[in-house]
Amino acid sequence: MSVELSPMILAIFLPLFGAIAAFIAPRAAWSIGLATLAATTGAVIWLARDVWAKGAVMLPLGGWGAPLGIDLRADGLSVAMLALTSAVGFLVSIAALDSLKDAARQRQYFWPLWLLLLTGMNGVYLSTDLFNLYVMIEVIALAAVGLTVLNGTRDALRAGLEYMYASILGALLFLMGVGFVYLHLGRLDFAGLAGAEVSGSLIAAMALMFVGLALKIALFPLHFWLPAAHANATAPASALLSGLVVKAALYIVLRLAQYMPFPSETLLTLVGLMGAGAVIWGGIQALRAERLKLLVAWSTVAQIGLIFVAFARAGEMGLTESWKAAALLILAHGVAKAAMFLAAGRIKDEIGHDVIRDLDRAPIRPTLAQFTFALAAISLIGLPPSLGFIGKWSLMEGAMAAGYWHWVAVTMAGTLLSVAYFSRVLTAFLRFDRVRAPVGEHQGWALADAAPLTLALAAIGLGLMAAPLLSFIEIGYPFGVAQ
Amino acid sequence: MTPDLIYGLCGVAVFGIGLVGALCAQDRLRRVLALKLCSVGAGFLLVVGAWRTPPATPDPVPHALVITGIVVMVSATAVALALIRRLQSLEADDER
Amino acid sequence: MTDPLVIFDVALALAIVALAVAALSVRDLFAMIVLFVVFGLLSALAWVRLSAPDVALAEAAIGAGVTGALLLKTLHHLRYVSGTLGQQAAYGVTPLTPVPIGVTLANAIFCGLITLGLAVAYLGAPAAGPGFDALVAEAMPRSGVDHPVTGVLLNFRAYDTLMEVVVLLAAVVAVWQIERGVSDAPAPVLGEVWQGFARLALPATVVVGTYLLWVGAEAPGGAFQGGAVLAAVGLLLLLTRAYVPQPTHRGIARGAFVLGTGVFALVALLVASGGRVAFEYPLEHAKTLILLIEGMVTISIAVTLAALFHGREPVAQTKGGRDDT
Amino acid sequence: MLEIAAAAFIALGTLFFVAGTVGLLRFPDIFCRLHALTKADGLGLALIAVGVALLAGTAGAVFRIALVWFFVAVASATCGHLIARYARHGVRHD
Repeated sequence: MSVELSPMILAIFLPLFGAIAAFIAPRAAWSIGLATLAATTGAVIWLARDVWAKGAVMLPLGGWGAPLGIDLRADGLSVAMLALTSAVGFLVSIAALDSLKDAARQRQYFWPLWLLLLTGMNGVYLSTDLFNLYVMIEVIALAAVGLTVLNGTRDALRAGLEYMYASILGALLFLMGVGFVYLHLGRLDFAGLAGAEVSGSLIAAMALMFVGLALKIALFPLHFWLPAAHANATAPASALLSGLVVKAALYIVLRLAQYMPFPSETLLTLVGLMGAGAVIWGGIQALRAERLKLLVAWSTVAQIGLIFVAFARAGEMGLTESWKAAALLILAHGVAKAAMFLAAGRIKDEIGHDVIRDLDRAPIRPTLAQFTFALAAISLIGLPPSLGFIGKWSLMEGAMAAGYWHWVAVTMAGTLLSVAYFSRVLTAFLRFDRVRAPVGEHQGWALADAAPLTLALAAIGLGLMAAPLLSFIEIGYPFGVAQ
Repeated sequence: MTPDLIYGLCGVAVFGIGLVGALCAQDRLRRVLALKLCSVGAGFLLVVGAWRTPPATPDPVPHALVITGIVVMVSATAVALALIRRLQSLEADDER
Repeated sequence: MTDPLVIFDVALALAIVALAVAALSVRDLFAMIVLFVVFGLLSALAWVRLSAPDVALAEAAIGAGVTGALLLKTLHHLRYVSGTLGQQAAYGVTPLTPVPIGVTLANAIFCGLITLGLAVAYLGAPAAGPGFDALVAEAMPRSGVDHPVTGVLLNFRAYDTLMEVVVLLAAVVAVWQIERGVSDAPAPVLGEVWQGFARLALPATVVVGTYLLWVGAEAPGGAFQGGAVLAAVGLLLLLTRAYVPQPTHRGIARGAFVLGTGVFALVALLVASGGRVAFEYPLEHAKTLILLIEGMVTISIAVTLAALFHGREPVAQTKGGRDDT
Repeated sequence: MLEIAAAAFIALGTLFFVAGTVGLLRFPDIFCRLHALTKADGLGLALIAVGVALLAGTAGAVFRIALVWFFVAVASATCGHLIARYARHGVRHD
């Protein structure tokens, strides 16, 4: 009797078993965790090869098949998200080894929570069932809250509680939406959604699910919980939360837009407007932020807004192409923001504080971490040849082609704002005239800089591979074939 | 007036009341409770959707989903309450 | 026209809504929790009316019972840390800034409009619309159990159920992580009558919990309801201090938490051979496998819920009860 | 005949419940309220249980109804005791 494994099953079950093992054996947690991440990455590569060779793949769990059972499905987009998750996750884990080395208890709980989080996220990317998505986002929510409050400070706990409320409320709105879908269709799989005729209950369902997910994504004006939660968590947790966790809910929005009889022009404009609000408001708040990590957190709010602008950039007709710009921005933000949070954490560790105003007084200059921060900023601002540049470029190209100049203007404004707020930090890195003590310019190099630096370099370098990346995420035609 | 109509509206109302509480409640404990009310409202909607006029038996799938939802909600509640306990302990220490 | 039961339904629905409002608006937090538990029980009654006895059992045991116990435990703790234990007042650690009435009103109107919209959408939905009825009826003979809800939970949508147990696991990991260093509120002394009641209730609860688990294969009941009732055993043991969690028991506790998830996931993986996919139990073994999974999951649920009630990970209390590393 | 008797028992039981509730709402202090509640409800429940048992088809069902009555009675007596104890002495810890 030989067990027949599918890479999709492995991508979900490996982290689950890893979490169990890491919880039972706290002393060996870190080695279990790293091994699990390596194995999961392997499974994702296997899956990517399958998808590359055969196109979208499907697995009916239990052999029942949708709508009674639950199907797993992987196409280009899901594999891209899985790859983002496991690659970024692997590097963040390596960084966590160093940054948690003095905190035994934090380390003990970091691994099971993070592996449970990975289980939930991989589950989301492979799911094709609305209720299953609800359960998965709850797995993510509980593990993410656990990670947010890992360091146990008062601020982190307060932020974590707000995050918890927002998370539960978001999930419950989603569940209510699932209820309305069931009332209308009598089934909950994606295939049933496709081609459903629009009715009052379906509109209610869509609205509920969208608002619920927007709460989890922290889309303006529902972003209130995000800055504090991401800024006060410990650095590797912030990197995971900002780089990966919000992407899971974003991905669900993309999928819903794909299968539901979604967009009327007005709705897309509304989504774009919320995005524009996030870009502007997030940018302004980042300009005003006093602490480095808070600035980075606010920039997440702005960047998420940009992804929604990308989604709405060319209206209803352009949706078959627009989602690609959004997907590129999601990937770019995931990699760059994880790098940036890790770098910010390193800078804070070395200098001892992260008050932006006083960064240029510090005699210690963690050069490599600062360099990493700058590279990540390049991708987030959208300078060539970074992946962020490609994403922004395809956003504006589509908007211009469709004649939607207002979205171009919003994107430009957002870019200028991001230049402004990141240069606040970068100038502080480069100024030495306010330092009292002798400057130890090359102090604070550490092996711990390797992981964030790799991520930042990837954020830049992936821009050069944008074309194959784009053709890969098109496998399975998530939004149909472009006209 | 059939039971599904009555309880369906009841469920929507409970959800709405929970929503008001989740947005307005000041007290941390009360907000948790308000969220739990929302989940009961959502449960009502699914159970009502499963109801078929007797003698037909109801659809078991939504029933299973609601049971899952109840267990998920108790887990989330427990985590939220643990956060509240820890936070309140720390804040009480500050005051002393 | 009418069925006298309609009057009952309307009265029950109104009572449920009234209790929801009362629970949110009553000042005293203890009264709030009590009203909430009553609300949960009446909701369960409504679900019995809607022929959903499984859901009603789960809501009564978990939604009202365990949640109510968790809330009461938390309130006790809050009153303890704020030094208002035994006083009538609310615990009041952080003085609540009064919200301007306008804000509350605006929120209420906003939510009211949403609720109205949802109600309209609900009324527009097809009554007793399409569902899984036919599919379930067709697949039941191949599920290995006789009770449809158990069939859905442990066979057709077993993946969801596995993830639900994972949520429970995530909760207990998170709670242990969060509550490190929190010292216990002293447990109240409840007296002889209570101890006698507990001695009587303990064996009865064990029997009922096991019965619910066993009967789940063909009638309402099952792992979750049984597990919740068995968790009540844990609560009784903790409250009577017949069992005091010790640091040395952590290993066993961790094992019990992951038992359900582990066995469930392993079985799901191991059946995938000979052309079957994960979660596809071979028909001749389906009943055995499902019972095995249910048994293990029940143990995990019972222990996990009791642990969630207890809260803090049992650690050696050193340095004045704090270990903030 | 059996049904009429059952209905009579249930009606009488309901009456006791109503009386208990009125007592709960109208009596001045906690001990009087407890008195009204536990006494009246205990009797009301017993009467309703008898009524329902008369209608029950099988011996098993009767047995279960008896069990329900028994456990509710024990639980409500314990609760009444705990409430009275709390009202009289407050909470004690060790």
